Amino acid sequence: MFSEWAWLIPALPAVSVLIITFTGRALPRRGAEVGLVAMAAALVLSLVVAWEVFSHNAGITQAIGPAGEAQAAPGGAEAFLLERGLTLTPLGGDLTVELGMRVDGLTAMMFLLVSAVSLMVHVYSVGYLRDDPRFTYFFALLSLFSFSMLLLVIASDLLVLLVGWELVGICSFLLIGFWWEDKHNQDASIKAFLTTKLGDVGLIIGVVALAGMFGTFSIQGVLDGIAAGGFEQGLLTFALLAMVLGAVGKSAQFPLHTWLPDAMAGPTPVSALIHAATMVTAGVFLVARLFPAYQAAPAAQATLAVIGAITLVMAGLLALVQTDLKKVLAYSTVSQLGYMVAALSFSYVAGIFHLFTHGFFKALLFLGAGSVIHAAHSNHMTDMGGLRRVMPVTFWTFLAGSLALIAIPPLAGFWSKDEILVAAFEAGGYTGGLVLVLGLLGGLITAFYMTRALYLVFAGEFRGHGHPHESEPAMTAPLVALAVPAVAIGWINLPFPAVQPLSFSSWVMFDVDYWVANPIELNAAIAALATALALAGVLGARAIYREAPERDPVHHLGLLSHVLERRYYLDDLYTDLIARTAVRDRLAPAAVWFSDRVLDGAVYWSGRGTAALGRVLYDTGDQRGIDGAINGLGASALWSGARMRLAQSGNVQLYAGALFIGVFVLAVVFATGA
Amino acid sequence: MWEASALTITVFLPLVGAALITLIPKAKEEAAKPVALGVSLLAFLLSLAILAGYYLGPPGGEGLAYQLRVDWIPVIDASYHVAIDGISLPLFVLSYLLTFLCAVYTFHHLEEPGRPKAFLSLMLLLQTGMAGTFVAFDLVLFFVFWELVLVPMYFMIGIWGGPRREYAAVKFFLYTLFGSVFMLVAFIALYFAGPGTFDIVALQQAGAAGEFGLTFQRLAFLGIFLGLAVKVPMWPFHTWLPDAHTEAPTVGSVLLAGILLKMGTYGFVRIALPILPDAAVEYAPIIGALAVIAILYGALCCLAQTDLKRLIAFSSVGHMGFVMLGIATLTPVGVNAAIFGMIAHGIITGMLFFAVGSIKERYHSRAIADIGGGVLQTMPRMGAVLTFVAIASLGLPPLPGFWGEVVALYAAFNPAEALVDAGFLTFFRVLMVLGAIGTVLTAGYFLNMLQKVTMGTAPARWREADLSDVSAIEWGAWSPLLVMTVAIGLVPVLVFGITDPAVSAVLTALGA
Amino acid sequence: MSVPDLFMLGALVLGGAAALLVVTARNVVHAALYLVVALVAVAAAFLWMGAEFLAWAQVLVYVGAVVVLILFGLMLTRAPIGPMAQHNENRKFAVAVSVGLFALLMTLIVTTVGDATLDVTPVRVADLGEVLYVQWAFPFMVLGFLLTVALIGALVLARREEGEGPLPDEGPDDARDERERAPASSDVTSAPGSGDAGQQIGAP
Amino acid sequence: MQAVFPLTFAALLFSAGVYGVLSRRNAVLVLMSVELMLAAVTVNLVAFHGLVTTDVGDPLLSGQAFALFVMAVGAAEVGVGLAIVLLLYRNRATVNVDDADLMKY
Repeated sequence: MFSEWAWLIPALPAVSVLIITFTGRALPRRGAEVGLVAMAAALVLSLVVAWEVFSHNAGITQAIGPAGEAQAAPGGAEAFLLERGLTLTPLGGDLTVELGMRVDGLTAMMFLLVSAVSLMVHVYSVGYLRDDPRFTYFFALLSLFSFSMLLLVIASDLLVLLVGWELVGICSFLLIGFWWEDKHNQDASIKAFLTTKLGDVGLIIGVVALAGMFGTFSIQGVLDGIAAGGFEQGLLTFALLAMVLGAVGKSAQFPLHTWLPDAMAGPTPVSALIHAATMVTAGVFLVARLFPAYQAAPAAQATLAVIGAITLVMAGLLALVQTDLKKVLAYSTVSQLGYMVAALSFSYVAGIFHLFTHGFFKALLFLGAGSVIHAAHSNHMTDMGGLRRVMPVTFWTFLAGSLALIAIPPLAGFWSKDEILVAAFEAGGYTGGLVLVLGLLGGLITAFYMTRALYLVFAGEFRGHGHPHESEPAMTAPLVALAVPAVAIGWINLPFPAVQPLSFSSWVMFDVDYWVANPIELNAAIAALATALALAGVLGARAIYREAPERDPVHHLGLLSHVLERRYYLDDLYTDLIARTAVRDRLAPAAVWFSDRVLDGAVYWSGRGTAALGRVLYDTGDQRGIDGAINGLGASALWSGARMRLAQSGNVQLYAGALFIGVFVLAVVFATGA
Repeated sequence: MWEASALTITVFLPLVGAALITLIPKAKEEAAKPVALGVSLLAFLLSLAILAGYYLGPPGGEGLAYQLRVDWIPVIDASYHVAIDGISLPLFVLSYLLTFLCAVYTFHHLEEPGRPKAFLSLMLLLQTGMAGTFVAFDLVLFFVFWELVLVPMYFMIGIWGGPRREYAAVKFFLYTLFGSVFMLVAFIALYFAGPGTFDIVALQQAGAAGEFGLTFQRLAFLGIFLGLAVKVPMWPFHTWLPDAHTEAPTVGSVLLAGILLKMGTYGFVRIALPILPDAAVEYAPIIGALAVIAILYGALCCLAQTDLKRLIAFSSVGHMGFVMLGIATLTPVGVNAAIFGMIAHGIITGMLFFAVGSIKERYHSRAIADIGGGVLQTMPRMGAVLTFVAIASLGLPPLPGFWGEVVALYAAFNPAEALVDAGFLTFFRVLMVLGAIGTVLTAGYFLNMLQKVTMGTAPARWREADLSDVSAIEWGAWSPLLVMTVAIGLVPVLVFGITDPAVSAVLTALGA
Repeated sequence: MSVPDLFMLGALVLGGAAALLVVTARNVVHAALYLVVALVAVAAAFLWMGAEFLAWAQVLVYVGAVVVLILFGLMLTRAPIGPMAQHNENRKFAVAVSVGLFALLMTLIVTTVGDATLDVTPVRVADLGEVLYVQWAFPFMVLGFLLTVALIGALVLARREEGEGPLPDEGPDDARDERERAPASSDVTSAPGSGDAGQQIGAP
Repeated sequence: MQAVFPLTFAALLFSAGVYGVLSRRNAVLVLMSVELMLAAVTVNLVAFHGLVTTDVGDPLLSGQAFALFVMAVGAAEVGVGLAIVLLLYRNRATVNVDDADLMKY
């Protein structure tokens, strides 16, 4: 029973953090090897635990037989769930905080994803940051980040989950602001942290509300409470909506996504680790963790779908017009997260499967981008081009990743994105339809901007200065290693009934009845439509960028008419009408304007607004108002003292008169009193 | 014998130390430092012994221990009644720890009029006052220690302070005195209305038995509230804090923020709530509202600060807001969160003031503009310590700040039944949401401060000035605090375990 | 009301008028003389009420000694003899206070005493003496001591120290010098602490 | 005879004395007014002696005894008062009460 040792997985990076911080500098490889060893061990342990969990689940589903025939689970066997924990502290009354682990299909999957990608990033960073003065500090942070992500995944108690959640936030703040010398990085890191922290407010309110309703912080307690019913529906919706705000903040969904592109200011391995595979998926993981709760609150699920749909389209459009390669990938991540969030409002497996596959090929794309940037010494695609011949390994792995992202059939992206569209189609209703339509449109846009990126970077002549060369093995090895899952990972969840019992959906199922109730099937029509749109996107972009990748038409909007005429012989009406005019020239700039001016402006001005409010409150309210009152009190004492002084006029007889008046009054009092 | 006299010895040992120091001839002034260090260390060890005794020994962490009751003023039945229980123990030990660390810190760091003899004897006198307040179980004794604390702090600010020290010192003294006058009136009223005694335990039983009429309770609570609110400080009565902190010497600020503020909140838990339960229920929403205002107000004001110490002073207003929110809920969870918040704030803000004090000493100025950023470059270790403590202060999870705040918010979500019956449930939930928003504002101003102070490249003049990084003495003074911050954060049971039984015992009157 | 009562009543009215004149007279000496009339009226009141010894004591002490002393005081302080407005600016205030006080006293007298009559049987001096020396012995001794202290106090205050400045408006230097040279005979030399117990009632 | 007569006489005397004290400019005249007030008091004392003997009796003759004491004190008071006035005159060259206003703000 290896899953008993599952708590070792987060413990390993924690130990490595301590070792690196205290003895890092003295070590031969300045701390890097400690991080590597820890993550490798964690990966091995995750594989073992995953194997155990998945085989347990697969065993049950196999016994049931192919999904769809609704049979009772044999002997009432339950999906794999292991809960261990020790009471961290009593909080008063009967409330306690449990430091424990909750291992089930979802946790095992996340273990695999996080430790694999983290290991790749560790290996990659050894090469990428070789000559950086704060090399050891970087690896300490990487280990700390991995620890907090794994803690988030394994937590059995909402408070411990919140601890991991905020720790991940702080690590992203420190990692994004790794080169804190120049102001741009500082602003980016603070913006990232504050926007996610704004989301965290929602999460704190959600956690507190759920715990308040069910009297316990433990996840199992909350889920049992929901299963038992007898709670106020409105309050549950409020709590889950608050948590959605938290997820939106962390996973950079629609309103709070403005921090992600700026977060590219950090080193590329940071972007790969944090903004591709792990941190941003925390929001999606949170929703998946409390999926039964969301099932009980349809309103919350509807919001999830709407937010996801809007994000995937809007982010896709933004990716279209970016010149910075990492920004393109960042927006693409936001878009794919939109898919996952939308998927989770319909089907548990669809959302998670896409999260799993996306983690691998997006990390691959980021690392590939890192290697290209490292070679061309610039982020901007305008200074790249023609790298296909010079950097073959990077090219082929980047191509594989892109095709997977575009969801070309055999590759991973197709299977996972297709699930989402099928789930949306089956759910039907407004939200289902919205997600389906926008999902298909998103697929097109994704294909378009990825192909544009491919051409701008790898086709044509090299536009930058200096002469790029293939990156060193330490950087290319992870690329190849990640390319394999990018291509093959899709096949673990083929939507055919025969193979379902053994496939991914059974591995990560949290409840056998749920798995039986909504099986994964293939919907040929949607699959074909999605692939067609994807191919159209690719062809459209190829048509535009094949001849003159350096003259990126997106920048010379003025030349639009001239370029269009020369392409008139392109007979594919679809690419002209939709791809070039509507999508690229109208919607994209609008999206950019809306995102950068309106939303980013809102975030910026809210920051400055609060600062100004603070200043006004402090200057008037505090200093003049309350402090003024207190000082006024002191001053009034002085003033009245001065007035009283004048009574001593020196006129002795006046004093005597006052004396007699006193006598008079006393006499009256005694006389009347008696 | 040790059982009865333990507290008295520990409380009055610093006083003896102070007297000892004054005897040192002027010529050998420097000798005062090792003596003070020795005395404060001995006192700290004694307090640890009491902690161990309380926990491992007979009382086993339940009820009052180390009780000693000697008639002091028989005619008004005011007795020298000292005891200790779960609520006052953590604060008691924290006060000794902070004083010991301050004694270490003053070895090399003493503001300009110097005169270590006077300073250290005042500090030890202050310690006696503070420790006494936490163990006093008699209203008169409590009030004596409460006032005793003002005098040394007044002189510390007044003599060793910054440019506007007289104003700040007088304001601090008079403001607190103004508040405590009302409190004294309330105490006397309690004496006459209650069973004719000043003993807190007896009054608590009387309060629980409902001997005090409601209107009387309202007035008495108002009096005590005014006295304590000024000390906490709660929102409208806070204007003395920024002045006192900016002008106080580093050690003064540490003790002021570390312990003195807690005497106010401790007063609520020990005196106001148990003795006047019905009034507590009626005042709870008001206290809750003021607390949340303090959280938001403090955070907003911090955004507008240009002076480093003033910024931290306002942050204390915000943090104490969370503590008061916890108390306002009148539930064991809330009060536990409040006490934890007190300990967390004491350690973290104490450390914050130490760090800022050292930075002020090196940069000779508190203004953020003068520092001009780049502390991580000029003094890497100091920058790292400041960043760590600032992040701890904004409530990063594994560190204690987080537990204090989130548990207080949880308590605010479902307050005591008495409050729910009075129809304040949704009101407290709104408070909870506003409090949660406060956390993001807190994060905002701390990061804003960090960006301006630690990040970026230091201006040329400071780069060449080769400022000395954290010295051995400073590490000595700070490492216990840093270690405790991490320890209590990771293992909150260290504090919750001690306070939980005592709190539920005290709050029985409120039917919590 | 018998004829002597009428006489007495007349004396009292006369005394009241004299009192008013004392405080309103423009001429200082007239004021002093009116004081004499007022005090005699008081003595008459005593007689009327049967306190003969007191009446004559009053005449002896006040009229005889005190008024004379006051006249001396007026002379020594060179009070202006002619008519002169003796009142200062807080006259109205004084009038208000005194009239108010008088009104209060009258209301109190009328409400409390009403029409009660006094027992005017004369008190024999022997009885008074006997009471004074037996029951009131101690206060009597204290009174003697008080008078002595007052006597010495007055002497100490009023004696001119050597080298003290000249009287403000004494004549030109020569007159002052020859007086300086002469021994300070003008001072009242009396053996301090003569201590003759109390018989000597009255001014030094 | 009616009690009212001596008492009103005393009241008149006392009020006149008060007026004199408050409004007289010359210190000696103030002393005279004080004398009047003291005389009024003695009249009251004796009157009350008479009043008391009608119902309760006054074996100690306290009324008259006290009157005597008051007279003695009055005399002493004039003596000391005049000494002070002389001293005032010698230092200030004036006995005008208004000028003795050193004790003012």
